Amino acid sequence: MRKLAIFLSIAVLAAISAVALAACGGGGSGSGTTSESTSESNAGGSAGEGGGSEGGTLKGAYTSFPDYMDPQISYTAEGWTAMRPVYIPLLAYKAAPGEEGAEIIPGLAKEMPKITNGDKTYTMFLREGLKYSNGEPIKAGDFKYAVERCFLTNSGGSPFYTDIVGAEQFAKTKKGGISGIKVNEKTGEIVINLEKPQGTFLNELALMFVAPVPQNTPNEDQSASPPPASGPYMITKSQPGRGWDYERNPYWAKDNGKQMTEIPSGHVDKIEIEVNRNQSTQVNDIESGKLNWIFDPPPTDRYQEVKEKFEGTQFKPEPTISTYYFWMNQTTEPFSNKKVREAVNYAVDPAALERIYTGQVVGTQQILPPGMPGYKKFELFPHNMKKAKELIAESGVKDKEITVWTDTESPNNDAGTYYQGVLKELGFNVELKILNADNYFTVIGNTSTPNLDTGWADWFEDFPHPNDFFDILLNGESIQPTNNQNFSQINVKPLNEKINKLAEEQLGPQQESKYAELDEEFMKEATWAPYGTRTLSLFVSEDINLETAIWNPTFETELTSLEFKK
Amino acid sequence: MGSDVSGATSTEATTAPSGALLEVTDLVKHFPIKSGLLFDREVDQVRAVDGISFSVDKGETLGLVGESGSGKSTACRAVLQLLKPTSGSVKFEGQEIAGLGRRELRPLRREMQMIFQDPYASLNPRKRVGQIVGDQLKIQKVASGGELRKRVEGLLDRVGLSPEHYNRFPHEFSGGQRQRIGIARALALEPKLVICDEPVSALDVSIQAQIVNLLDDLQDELRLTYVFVAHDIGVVRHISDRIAVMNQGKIVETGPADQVCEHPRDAYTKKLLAAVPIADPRESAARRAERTAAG
Amino acid sequence: MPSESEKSGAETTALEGAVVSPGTGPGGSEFAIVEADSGARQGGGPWAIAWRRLRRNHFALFALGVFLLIVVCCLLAPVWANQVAHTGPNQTHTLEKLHEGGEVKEVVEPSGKAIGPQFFAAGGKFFLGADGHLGRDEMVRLLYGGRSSLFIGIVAAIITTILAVVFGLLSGFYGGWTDTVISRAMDVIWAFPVVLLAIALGIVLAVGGLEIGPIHLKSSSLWIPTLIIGIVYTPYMARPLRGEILAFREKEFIEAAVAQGAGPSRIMFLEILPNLMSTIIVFFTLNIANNMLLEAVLSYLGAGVQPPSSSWGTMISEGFEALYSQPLLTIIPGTAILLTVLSVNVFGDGLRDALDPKSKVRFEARAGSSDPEAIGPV
Amino acid sequence: MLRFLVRRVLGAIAVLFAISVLVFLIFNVVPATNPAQRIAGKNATPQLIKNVEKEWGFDKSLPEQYWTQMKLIFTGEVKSYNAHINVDERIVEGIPATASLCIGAAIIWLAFGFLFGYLSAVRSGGWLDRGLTVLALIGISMPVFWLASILLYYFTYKIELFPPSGYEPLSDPGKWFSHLILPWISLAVLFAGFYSRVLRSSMLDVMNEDYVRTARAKGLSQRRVMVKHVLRNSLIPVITLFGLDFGVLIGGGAIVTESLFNIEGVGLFTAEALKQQDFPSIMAVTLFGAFFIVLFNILVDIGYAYLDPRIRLGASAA
Repeated sequence: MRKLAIFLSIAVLAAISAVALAACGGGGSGSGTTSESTSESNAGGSAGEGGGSEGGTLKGAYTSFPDYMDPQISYTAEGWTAMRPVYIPLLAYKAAPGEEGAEIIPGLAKEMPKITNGDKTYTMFLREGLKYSNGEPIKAGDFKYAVERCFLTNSGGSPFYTDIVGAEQFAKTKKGGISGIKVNEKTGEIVINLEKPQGTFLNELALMFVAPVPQNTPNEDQSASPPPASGPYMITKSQPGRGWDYERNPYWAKDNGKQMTEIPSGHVDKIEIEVNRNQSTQVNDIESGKLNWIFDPPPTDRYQEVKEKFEGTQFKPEPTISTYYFWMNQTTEPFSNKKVREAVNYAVDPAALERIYTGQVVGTQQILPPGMPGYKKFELFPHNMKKAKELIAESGVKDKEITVWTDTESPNNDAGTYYQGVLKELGFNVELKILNADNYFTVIGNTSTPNLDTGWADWFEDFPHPNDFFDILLNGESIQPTNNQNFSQINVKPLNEKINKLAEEQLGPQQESKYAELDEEFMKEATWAPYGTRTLSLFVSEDINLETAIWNPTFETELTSLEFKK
Repeated sequence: MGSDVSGATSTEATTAPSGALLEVTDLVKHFPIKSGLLFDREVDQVRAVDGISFSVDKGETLGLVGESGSGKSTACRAVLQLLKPTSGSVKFEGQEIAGLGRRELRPLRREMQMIFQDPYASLNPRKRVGQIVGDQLKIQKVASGGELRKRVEGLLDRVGLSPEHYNRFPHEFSGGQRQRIGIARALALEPKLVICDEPVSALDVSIQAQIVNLLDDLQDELRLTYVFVAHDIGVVRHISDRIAVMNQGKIVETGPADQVCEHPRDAYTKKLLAAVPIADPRESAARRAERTAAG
Repeated sequence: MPSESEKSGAETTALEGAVVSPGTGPGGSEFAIVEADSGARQGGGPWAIAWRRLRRNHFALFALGVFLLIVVCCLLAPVWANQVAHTGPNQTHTLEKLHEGGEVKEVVEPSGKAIGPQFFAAGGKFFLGADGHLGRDEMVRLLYGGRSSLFIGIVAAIITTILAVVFGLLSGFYGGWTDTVISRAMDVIWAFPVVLLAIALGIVLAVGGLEIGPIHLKSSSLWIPTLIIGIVYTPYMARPLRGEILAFREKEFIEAAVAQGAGPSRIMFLEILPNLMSTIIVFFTLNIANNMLLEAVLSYLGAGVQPPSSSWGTMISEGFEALYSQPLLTIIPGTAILLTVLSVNVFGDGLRDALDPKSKVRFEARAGSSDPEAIGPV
Repeated sequence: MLRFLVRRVLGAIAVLFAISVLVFLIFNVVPATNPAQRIAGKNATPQLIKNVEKEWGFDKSLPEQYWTQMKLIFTGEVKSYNAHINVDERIVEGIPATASLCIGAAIIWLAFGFLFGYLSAVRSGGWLDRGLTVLALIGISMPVFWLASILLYYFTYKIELFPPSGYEPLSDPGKWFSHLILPWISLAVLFAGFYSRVLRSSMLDVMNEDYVRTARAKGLSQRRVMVKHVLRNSLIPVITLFGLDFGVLIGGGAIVTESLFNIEGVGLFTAEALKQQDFPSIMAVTLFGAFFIVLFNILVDIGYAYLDPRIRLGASAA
C-alpha cells in the first residue's frame, strides 16, 4: 500500500514537473518576442535605443577563476562564458537560447565553409578589414596559428583537431606547422584538409579553442594578459584567481561589428568580474544590487528561497544539455552481468535524486538529454525495486563487494550515498569512495585504479552534437588507460561501428533519428543508470533586464545580452 | 699498573697497608667546555678532579673534606663509576673497576653503596619506602616476596624507623627520617664500602648529630668502611680515622684525623679549620680575627 | 621552546652539579617546596592526595559526569537506532513520509528541505529531524558520529601518549645521537604548520588508503584520521616530557638507582616514568579535547572521517551546506562537540590542579598540547 | 648573540629543507594520481599526456623534480598545476589580507586575554574568576570554524548587521573594518580564552614569589604591585605563546577562517591548494608558513632574553 502511494506521488510529481518544464521551454523560446515588447515599453523611459539603457558597468561574480583566461587553453564553461564576447572563431554559435543557440553561423569567416573532397576539405574566407583590439589586422594565418597554438600549449582542446592532416605529427614534434591547414594571406582563403570525414568538424571550428589570435602571442598560458580581442569586448585586466575586467573593443564598432551583424555588440560599457568563493554572499550581493550577475547558480542551500522570491523577475532556471548518471564497469564482476545492470536501473529512482539535487535535476533515464539534437524521450526502466531484486536473484550474484565512487561536490556526494544505499538494498557490500572534485575524473579515468566498479559521473556537452556524447563516453574504441571517459568501459562492436559511421556524416534529420536509436540501444545494454539532466539558472539583480538575457546551451549566459533596465 | 709505585710516591701518608679495600690512583675527571660559532669544539676543561690518589682500609673511615666546588662529589661519583673517570685507576679489593661496563659492574654494586647529600632529591617521590629500600634486593636477585618485606622492615628498624613506614611515601617524612631511609637503602645489600656524600649537610644541626651517630653505630655493627665527604671539617673530624683535604680538584693534605686537625700543614686546611663554628663566642671572635688576617 | 636552549640548560646543570656546590642543587629545593606546601605529613600516596583534592572540586566532577554521560549515550547508539528510531545512521529516507497523528509529513520536501526535530511526536523517529536531502535520522547520526569523534579523540590521544613517552624517554634519557635525531625530527614537525601537515596527509590518504607492509587501511577507515592526529600531536607532548626527563635525569634518586645496579630500562620505566604520570595524564585529557577539535577541522576540510561514516566534524561540514535553510544541522553537532570538549577541558583543568597544583607543567601542558597551531588557526 | 643567530638561522634552513623534502615525498611518493593526467584535461590523448609530462618534467627523476621545483619557488617562477597562476605572486598578494586579519584579531585577543586573565588572577577564587574561567574554557572548547559559521549565519544572514564576507583593502577603512570584524572575532575567541588562562596561572605563580610578598609588605598599593611587579613578570609565557601563534597565523595558518569569510589571503590560497592537491602551491605555502614559524621561534627566544635577563642567548655550557 505504502509503496503504491509513494509510486503514485512520484508519478504525479513527474507529471507536474513535466508540465512545468514544458511551460519553461515555451517561455524560453518565446522570450525573443516578449523581450521586444518590453523593450518598446521601456524605450520611452530612457535615452537608450532598442532595449534597456545602453552603457553602465556590469558587476558580476564567479565562484572560482576560470581554468584559463586564454582562448586556446580554456576548457570549462567558466572560461567559455567569460571569453565568448572577446574571441570570435571563424564560425560561431548563434547568441540565442535553446535549440536556436545550437545553430552555427559565420564568425570571422565570411560565410559557412564549402565542404568538398568527400567531406574532407573545408574552404572558407576570412572577412576583410578585421582588426584586433590593439589595432592590428586579423590575418588568415592567425587561425592556423591558433590551431597550432592549441597543440603547442598542450591544450585540453587539442584532441578535437587531431584529424586535421599533419596535426598528429605536429603534436609530436611541435615543429613545421600543421600541413593540413593552408592559408592565403592576400585573399584570406583558409583551406583545411582532414584525414577522414568528420561530422562534428563545423561544431569544432566554432569552439573557442581555434579563435584566431595574433601570431606573436606566446605559446604559453596568457591568463594574466589575455591576447587582444576580436569580439565586442576586450579584457583590460586579468588577475588569475581574483577577477578580470572588460571594456568595449574600440575596433568593434568601427570595423568588426559592422560586418558581423549577427554577433551582438553588447549593451554595457564595462564589465567587472570578481571571484567570490562564498556563493551565499554572491546571492546576498545580487539581492542588494552590489552584483548584477553571477555565473554560478545559487547554492543548493538557498536555491529554493531564491526561486520562490525571484522567479520571473530576477531568476530563471535554465536547462542544460547534460546527463547525470551512474556508470557500471562492464569489464568486471558483477556489472559484466547485464541483469545486474538492469536491476540497478530499475532500482535507482530519479525522483529521489531530484530531491537530493533540490529540484535542480530533471529526471531522465536515457543517454541523450533534452535539447540535444536526436533526443527522443523514452523510459526503459521505470522505478521498480521489486523487479530489481528479482533481476538480482536471477543473475545469481550475491554478497559481492563493490566500490562506489563519487566526488565531494554537494550534492554529488549525497547522490553517491543514496546510490550506495540502493546497492546495499540490492544485496551488495558497498564501500563508498568520495574523492576530491578536482581529482575525481582523473582517478576514475585511470583504468588501472583499483576497484573501479561503479560510480557517479556527469557530462555536459562540448557542443550540441550527439556525437559528443556517444563517441567520447560510449565508444569502445575510445577507452584509454588514462583520462578515459568511457567509465563503463562498454565495448560493443556493432555499436562502435555505428558511432564511427555516424561520426563521418553531417548532422541531418536522418542522422538525428539514428542517434536516437543508438540512445535506446545503449540503454538496452543498461550500460549506465542515468538519472537526470541538470538545470542551471540565471540570476541577476533587480536593475538588469531578465527578459532579454540570453542563456546559450553551450556558452551559458551571453554577457552581451545583459542590459540595465530603464 | 704501577699502582704501588705511584701510591707510594704521591703522598706518603696514603701508603696504606696492603689489603686496602679501595685504592684510588691518579683519578682525573674533566668536564669539557664546548664552544664555537657553528660546531661545538672543546675549548677548555673544568678540572673537577685533577689527579687524586688515596686508599681506604677495611673498617676504616676516610674523611674527604673541602669547600663547595672542590670536587669532592665528583670524586665520589667517579670512584663509584657513576661518572666515567677521564683517567686514573680505581681498585676495589684489588680489582680494577675504572672503565668496566654496566653489566660487569653490577655484582660490584652490591659491595659499594652511596648515601646522598639531599634527602629530598635522592628518594623517588613516586615510590613507597618499601620499594625504595627493597628494589635493589630485587635487582640483585637477593630476595623477593615476603622475605624481601621482612628484610626491609628489619632494615627500617635498624636505622631507627618503624616497620609500619613500609608503605609510606617519602613526602610523609622529615628530612632526617628521609636520610635514614637513604641509609637503609645503602645498607640493604650489606655492602663493604659506603660512600657518604655530605649526608648531613642538608639537615638541621640537631639532626646532624643523630645521623652521624647512627652511621657510627652502624659501622661498628656491620663492620663497614666509610668514605665520608663533608665541607664541615668539624663533622669529618668527629667520624673519621683519616682525613684527606681537597682543594680545586686536588688533595692538598692527608693524614690521621687528629694530626690534620691539630697540626694542619697546608694553608687551605688551616682556612677550613678556621671556619668551624666554635661554641665559645670569645674564641670564635678570635678565630674571626685570625681569619681576616689570613685572608 | 627551542630544543637548543633546553639542551644547553641541561649541560649547565650537569656542570653545576659537578663544579659548584652540590649542596644546593636546584632540584632538591623544588621538592622541598612541594612538600612544604602540601603539608609534610599528609597521609597517603600522591594519587590518594590528588583524589582527595579532586573530590572537593565539584565542578570538575560534574564535567566528568557530563563527559561520561556523553560517552555512554554514544555507546548506546545502536539501541536508540534499533529500538527507538528504527533506522541506521546511513539509511536514507529521501522519499518517505512520516505519519504523525493523522498528519502526513514528508521527510524531505521536494525542495530538499528536511523535516525538523520531532522529539517524541513520531515515537522517537527523527528526534532531531532529518539531515538534509537524504533524509537520514539526525539523532541516530549524532550518536554514531559521536562514537567516531570519541574514538578518534581517545585513541589518537593514546597513540600520541605512547609515541611521546617513547620518544621523550629515548631522547631525554639517552641523549647523544638518539636525542639529536629525535629532537631534529620533532623540530621539523614542530615547524610544520600542523593543520597543513594533517590535511596534506589526510587528503593524500583519502584517495588510496594506506598500505604499509601488513597494514592495510581502507581510505574510509577511521584509523587514518586517528593515526594522523595521533602522530601530528606527538612533538607537542614529547618535547615537554623530554624537558622533564632531562631534569629528572639529574636527580640524585636516579644516581641512587644506578648505584644499585639498575639498568636503563628499569630506570626509565620504574624510576622516571612514574614521576611523569601526572604530566602524562594531564596531557592525555587535553589531547582528547584537542583531538576532537582537530578531527572536526580535518573532516570539515575533507581530510578526516570519510563519508558516509559520520563524525561530528563531518556532520558540521554537511550541515554547513544547508546553513541558511537549516541552521540546526550545523548547530546540533557543533553543540555536541562544544559540550564534550568543554567537559573534558573542565575536568582536565581540575585534574591538573589536583595532581600538580604547583607544577610548571601546567603551562607547558597547555602550551604544548593545545598549541594554537593545532586548533587555533582554523 | 652572533653565535646564537648564526646557529638558529642555519638550523632554520635545515628545518625548512627537511620540511620541503617531506612535503615533496608526501605528494610524490604516496599518492595515486599523475598530475599530468589532470593538467591534460578530460579529453586528453596519450600523446597530449606525454607532452604535458615532458613539459612539466614529470618524466624526470624525483631528485631532479625536487630540485626544479625548489628552483622555481625561489626564483619566483613557480606555476600552479591548475590555473598556471604564479604561486609566489599570489602568496605575496595575499599578505595584506592575511596581515589585516591576523593583526586585528591579535589586538582583540590580547586585549581580552589580558583583561580577563588579569581580573581572573586578581579576584582568584571569587565568582568573577569562576565566571571568566568558564567563559575562557568555552572559548577554548569551540571549533573555530563552527563559531565562524554561526556568526556568519546570524550576523550576515539573519539580522544582516555586517556585510557577509570578502576582503576590502585598507584604502577604504570603513569597509575594511566592517568586513573584518566577524573574522577577527571568530579567530580571536579561542586565543582570548587561552591567553587569559595562561596569564592567570602565570600571574598566580608570580604572586606567590617572595619578591612580590616583599613589595606588598613594603606597603606598595595593590594595583601598583599587580601592574609593576606581577603583570610584568607574568608576561614571559604569554609573549612566548603570542610569538608562536602569530607566526603560524601570519604564515597562512588561518586556513578555515580565511576560506569561510572569503578573505583573499595566504590561508585561503592554502585551502584551495590543498583542496586541489596543487602540489607546487602546497609546497610554496608550506615553506612560507614554516618560514614564519621558524622566524617567530627565533624572535621569541630573543624576546625571552630581553624580558628575562637571567636567560642568556647562546650560553651553552659556559
